[in-house]
Amino acid sequence: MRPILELRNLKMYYDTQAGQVKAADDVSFVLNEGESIGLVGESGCGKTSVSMSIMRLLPENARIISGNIFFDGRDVVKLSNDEMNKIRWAGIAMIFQAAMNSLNPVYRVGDQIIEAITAHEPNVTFEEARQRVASLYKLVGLDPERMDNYPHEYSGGMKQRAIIAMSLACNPKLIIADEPTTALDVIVQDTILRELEKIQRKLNMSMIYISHDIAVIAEVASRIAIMYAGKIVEMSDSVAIFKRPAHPYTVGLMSSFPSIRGEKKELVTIPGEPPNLLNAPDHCRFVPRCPFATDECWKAVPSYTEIESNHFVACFHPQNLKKRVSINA
Amino acid sequence: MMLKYIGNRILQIAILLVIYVAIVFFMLHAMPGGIKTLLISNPKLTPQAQEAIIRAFGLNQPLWLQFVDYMKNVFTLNLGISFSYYPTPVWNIIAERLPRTVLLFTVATLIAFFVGFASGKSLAWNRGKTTEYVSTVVGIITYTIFTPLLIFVMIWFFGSFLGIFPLNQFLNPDLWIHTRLNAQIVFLYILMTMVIIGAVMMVSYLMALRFSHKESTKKMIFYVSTAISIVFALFLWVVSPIGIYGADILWHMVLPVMTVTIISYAGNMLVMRDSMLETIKEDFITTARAKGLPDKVVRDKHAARTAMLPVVTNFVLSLGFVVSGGVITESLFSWPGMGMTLLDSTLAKDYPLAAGALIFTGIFVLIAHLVVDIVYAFLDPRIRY
Amino acid sequence: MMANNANMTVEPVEAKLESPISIRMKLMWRAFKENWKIFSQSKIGMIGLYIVVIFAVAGFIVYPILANTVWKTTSLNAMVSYNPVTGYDFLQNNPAPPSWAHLLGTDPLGRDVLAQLLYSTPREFMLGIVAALITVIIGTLIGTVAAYFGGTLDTFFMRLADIVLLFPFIPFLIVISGMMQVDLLTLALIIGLLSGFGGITIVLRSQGLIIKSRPFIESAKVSGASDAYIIVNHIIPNVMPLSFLYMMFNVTGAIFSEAVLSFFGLLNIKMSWGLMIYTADTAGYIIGSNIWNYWWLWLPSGASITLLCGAFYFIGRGLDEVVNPRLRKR
Amino acid sequence: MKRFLVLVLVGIVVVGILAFAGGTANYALLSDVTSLNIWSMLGPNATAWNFYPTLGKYGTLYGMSDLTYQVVPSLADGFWSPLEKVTEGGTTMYVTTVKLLKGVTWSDGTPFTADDVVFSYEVPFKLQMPGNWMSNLPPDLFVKVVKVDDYTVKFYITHPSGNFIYSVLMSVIVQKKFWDPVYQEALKQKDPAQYMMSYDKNLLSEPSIGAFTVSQWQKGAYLLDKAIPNYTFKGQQEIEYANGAIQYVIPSLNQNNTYYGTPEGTVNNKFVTGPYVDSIIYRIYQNQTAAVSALLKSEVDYILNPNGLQKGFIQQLQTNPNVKIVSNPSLGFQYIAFNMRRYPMNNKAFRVAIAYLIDRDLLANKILGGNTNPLSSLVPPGNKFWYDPDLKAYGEGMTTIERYQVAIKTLKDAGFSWLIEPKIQNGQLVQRGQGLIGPDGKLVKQITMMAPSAGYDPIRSTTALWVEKWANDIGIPLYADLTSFNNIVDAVFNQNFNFDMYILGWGITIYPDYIYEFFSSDQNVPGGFNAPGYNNPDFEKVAKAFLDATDMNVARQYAFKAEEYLNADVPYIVLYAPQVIEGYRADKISFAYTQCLDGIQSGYSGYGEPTYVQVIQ
Repeated sequence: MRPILELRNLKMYYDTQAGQVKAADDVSFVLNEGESIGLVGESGCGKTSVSMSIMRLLPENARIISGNIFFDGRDVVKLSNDEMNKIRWAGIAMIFQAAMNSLNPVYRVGDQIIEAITAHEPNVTFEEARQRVASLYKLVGLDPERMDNYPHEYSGGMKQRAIIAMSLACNPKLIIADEPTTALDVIVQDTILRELEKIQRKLNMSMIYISHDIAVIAEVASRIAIMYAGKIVEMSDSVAIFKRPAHPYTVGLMSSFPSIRGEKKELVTIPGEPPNLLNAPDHCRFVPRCPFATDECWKAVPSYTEIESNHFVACFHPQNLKKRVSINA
Repeated sequence: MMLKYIGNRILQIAILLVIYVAIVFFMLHAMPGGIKTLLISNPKLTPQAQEAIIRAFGLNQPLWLQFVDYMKNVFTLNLGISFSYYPTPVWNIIAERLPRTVLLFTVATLIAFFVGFASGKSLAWNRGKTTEYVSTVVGIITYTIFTPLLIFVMIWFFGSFLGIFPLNQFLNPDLWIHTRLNAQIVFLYILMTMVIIGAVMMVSYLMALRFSHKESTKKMIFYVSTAISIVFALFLWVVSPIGIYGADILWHMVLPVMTVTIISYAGNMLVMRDSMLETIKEDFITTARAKGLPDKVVRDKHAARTAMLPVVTNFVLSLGFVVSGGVITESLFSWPGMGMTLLDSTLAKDYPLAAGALIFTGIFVLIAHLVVDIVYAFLDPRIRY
Repeated sequence: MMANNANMTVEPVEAKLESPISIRMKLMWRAFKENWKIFSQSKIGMIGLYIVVIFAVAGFIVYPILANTVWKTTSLNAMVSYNPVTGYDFLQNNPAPPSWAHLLGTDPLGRDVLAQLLYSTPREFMLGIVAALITVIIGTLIGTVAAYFGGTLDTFFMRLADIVLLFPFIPFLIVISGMMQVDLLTLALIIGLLSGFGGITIVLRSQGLIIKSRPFIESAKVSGASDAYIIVNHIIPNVMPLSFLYMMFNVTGAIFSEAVLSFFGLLNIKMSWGLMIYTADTAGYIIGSNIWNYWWLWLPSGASITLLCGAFYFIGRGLDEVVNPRLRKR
Repeated sequence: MKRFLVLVLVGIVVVGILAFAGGTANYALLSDVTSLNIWSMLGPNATAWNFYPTLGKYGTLYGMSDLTYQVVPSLADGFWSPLEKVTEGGTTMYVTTVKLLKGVTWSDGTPFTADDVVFSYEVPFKLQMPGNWMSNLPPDLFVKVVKVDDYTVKFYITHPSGNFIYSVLMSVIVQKKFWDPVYQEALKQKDPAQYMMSYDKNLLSEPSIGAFTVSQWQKGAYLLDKAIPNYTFKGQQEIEYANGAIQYVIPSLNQNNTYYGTPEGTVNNKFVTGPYVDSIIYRIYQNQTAAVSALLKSEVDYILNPNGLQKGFIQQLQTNPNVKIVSNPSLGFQYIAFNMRRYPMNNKAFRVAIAYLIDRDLLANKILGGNTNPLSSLVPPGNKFWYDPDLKAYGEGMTTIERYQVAIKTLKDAGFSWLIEPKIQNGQLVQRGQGLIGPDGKLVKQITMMAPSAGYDPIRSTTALWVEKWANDIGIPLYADLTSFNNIVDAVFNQNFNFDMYILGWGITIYPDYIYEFFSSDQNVPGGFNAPGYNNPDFEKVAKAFLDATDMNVARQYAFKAEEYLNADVPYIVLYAPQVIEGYRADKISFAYTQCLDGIQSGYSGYGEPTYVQVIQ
């Protein structure tokens, strides 16, 4: 197993008129070949910013302040846009949040996939590309004849599948799936995620899942990183996080979502408003909403502690939680 | 499906036209002071003479009867007889002036469209840069400047100060007195050349779409066939005896075209810029970038292609209004086209001619509306009829 | 960057509770403040606003003061009169270049150019604003009513708009003003009606349709509000910003149209910026070297038309960023 | 209309006398020609622009001399014989014989004969052609023309009238050979007149009897007039003596005639007919600015414009030393009319008071900056024969205050009074009058004076506002209503004289028959020309006598008398004769004369000047 992607202390800030927004603050993680990781957090916590940093698709006012993103051994941060274009899709593909609008309405869906193929493999003829798209369609469970339709002639689920097919078009080593199923109904969500997982296993790709739904992620990702206010607050393999959440925020997150499988639990909402990333304070960012906060928490930013093997958490009081959750459970 | 839709639209357009003609007709007849007023200001006319003219124009009939007659005639393009050019039919006058206006303003509108499209595109793409800011402000200024003001300065600068371009008229009499050629014919030939080149471009584009899937091959087919047709047309013009006369007309067109372009490119530019800014924020643009497509491809193929829809509407509709001509431009550049006709007929109280010019513009605008619908169906697959 | 359209939606449920007027006022004030904040960030919009304010001050305050003080004719037999229409200056050859007596010189008939310029300013404002108000009132009413009721009414007004859109605007105005007597108010009325039944209806109708499909309209209906109540209290306030935006563009259009018509001497008015240029042009001062030798005959008025038209257009563009968040920078 | 035909040529060619300069003259037209068809041109399409390049193709039997405007034979050989009374079929008529010049040819070589004359009178009269045809051949005057032999015709009219000379005998002659087939075809149509007027085939090949013919018409761009090589009158000498005699020498026809006296004493003018140029290009420009720029750039040599050039253009042209500016009074006048059907305009003293108030010189020279000529009579001084130098304007030479004083006195004497009387002290108006009370003891209500708005005519609108000020100063409640030209015409002529006062203008003719038409009782009907509603039997008697006189010296005395009545009764106040200021390239062309009534362009519409113009090599 060798690492395909490594983030080292990534800092990505937005410059706004109101001040600096720290969308990704000291984010680090390693992703190995064939492995999948889930980035979980509320909306606006910086997960999308991380994925956009990896793709280097940042808005004008966003800057990578420091840190490195190694993809396949090369630091993506230092690449020129042209070099980056070679990595995009061929190396890292992406499945977007809003599948509905991710396809250009004025071109045929098949052509949009072919466009990606020919952009990276100029030697592929049009017919070969079409055949590849056809097989991809079969792989994601679409009728290849629908290739020549326009996006508006697809249903939401079909569009999502088409996007998945598109992401696979250039055999990327890594796929970032940003909320791949949010817009779909629950049954379709499940099917698509399962298929995605299956394909990932089959093709031995690495995968980053991004979602606000920890339950969904836990089923498909082998590891999970919980993000809060631009920082990763807890990271471990899915089972560990799901069974033994250490960070108060993780606990809250899990209670926020009904689980399809697990026992019926009362839904607990996390009190307070999501944090404002503007002018981040010098202490634990979860403090205002944390029921377990002590004076200590208001004074410093907690560093990562490895509470069990490969289970990192940035909290001053992780132990207490574990007990409490287990009692409740 | 499409044909049925077009059929429906044409029917709708015919109804709209009837209403439009009715409005124009009754409005002009409701105005105080008509041909009678005109005649009476000539002290040498006897009452009998006035009577004779009124009879000749059918002004002694009841209004509704005049209207029914008029309506019948409009559909056969018989727009009545001009007062000031009596007894020339209005249609003849329009047919004489139309090619001048159509040529001048089609060329200017086309240039303005492409300049506006390209500059709007790059403005939106380079949002936030100083050049963007300056170009936008300059664009807004040329867009809102009082047209005569700009023309005065253009005439002064290019005509009087530099003395490069001819200022007045659409041809040079010193050249034309040696020929029996009618300028109208030359105008029609130039327009025909433009239409043929346009058709070649269209056909080659469709052929390119059909026969190739490679972007570069498509472009090649398109550009090569366009270039061949232009070179061929130029060759024909150069060897033909009327070539020099065509060139003379084009040379006289330079300054007015430049002016109209300056006035109207900004409208297209600003629409394109806004539309483009909205499009850039669409998710499919992010997708296109993520696919690793070169910047230029993302901008042109994805953003501009989708953003161009409102600009195309703008463009086609303004082509419809080409017929009415720029009254100001035509009058200040001595270009006797439809705009001048409208102004002169108004000042001369020539109702039939003014009404004819208005109605003709209406017909063109209606056709433009139809064209917009069809073009939209081509450009935007979401629209199906 | 995330606030989508929040400024446009006045929360209807709150408005329905007690003392609706004061709450409405408060909400409107709040919406205004928010919108102002966005607007004031638009450089172009603010430049436009400054220009408009300068013209307004010049026309509505400075002119009356000057006309009643330094420009007031004291004697019945004075040699100089600053009346913008019947003024004269017997002490010099006219047109005369700017001097202390005439800061912007005199026109070919000896009338003070600055007086003409200032005298015309409020009239241009009134013309633009009256025309735009008529347009916007008609457009908003018809647009919202057509959107709300749909059906035959909708079809009728949309077809009507189609017909009005057929009219080549300037040529049409030229024909009308050539054939009947058109003064400023009539012109404002004609422009207002023409543009009111035209394109703006279509735009406001589609905006109305969007708002009609919002849930609060349904809830208002369920709670038993009458159609008129819903249109007046829910739909119109929500299309208002867009109406206001179009109003600015219409002011530009009206002032420009007046200038063009006056430039051809087609209007029955005593003085206007367009007429000033017309006077200079027909008298032969806008040709060859005269253009710069007699710049004061056309430049102040021409620049004023351009500036005021541009200013309202600038404001419109600034407002566009308020109404259409996607145009904003971030 | 006739004024456009005034200066028609008479002459003989002395081949060899004239050294032909040749070359091409370039003129600017400010509007396109609307038709080349003479029937239409003298019918509904009577515009100055049409006449400039085309009228010279045609001839008339009689015309007027250059500069002196005396009636002289043109295609006729000597004057008409005295009118004789005849009775035919129970109707009494007057008949006269006119001899035609022998040896005159059309440009296609066809000789000019009595057939052409009969045809040219018969067709428009029988087909009732509108416009100038109708006014040249009025049905209540003209009866018929009969051919006696190839060079003699007889004219039949209903009664003696000056118009017989100025209208009938000056009607246009066309070639029968060219038009007869068209006429025969027209007679088969439902509306023959319309057929004739809309005929537009091979008009460029229609033969010319004049010095030029239109050889090319590029619509919207230019017309090309080519000189006729075999022009009969080439080399004709027109010699004007100080004693009033005019001598015509036509070498090609061996003619030498003198009219109005004996050819002796000082020679005032001598003109030798050309043409001196090969061709004239009439270039069409859509506005004055374009035409003036063309003149500055020497694209054209002269601008044809019936209204002349405005002040600014003159200033621009003066910057070019090669451009010569000439200024002439126009043939026309602008006036204030009173509605004498209404109170108080029906009060003579009231009208006189207003007349006293109006200081034309101040208006014209100081306020309007010399753009117009003060004029107080219906006939301008430039119309030398018909002008009455003894007629005096009200308040001539008075200052504004003196005018106030005499106007106030006039009103007081007639029984007017004021609520607040206007007061004048030390040559200053110290108290404006207010509340004018009529002789009947009632307050005079507001009087509206309509005038064209500033956009249409700044001169008249400015005048109206000044008249308003002056009237208001002495308490006359006059209100200047600046409105569109059409509205005034509509109110005055279409709505049964619905006005108090108005300002408009007339274009006039050399023969002042308008003196009768503007004020006669038979024009005092809705739509008639007598807008003031003037009704004075004494005036009518002399005016009628003036019209009927065929001896112009007699006619003149009656005309002077009629004008005196009008001057006393003030139905009109004549204000100005607009100035016609023109410019031409003195380095490129030269004219025979530049000082004449209505400017150089008047010679063009009458086709005098084109035969004299020379291109400087």
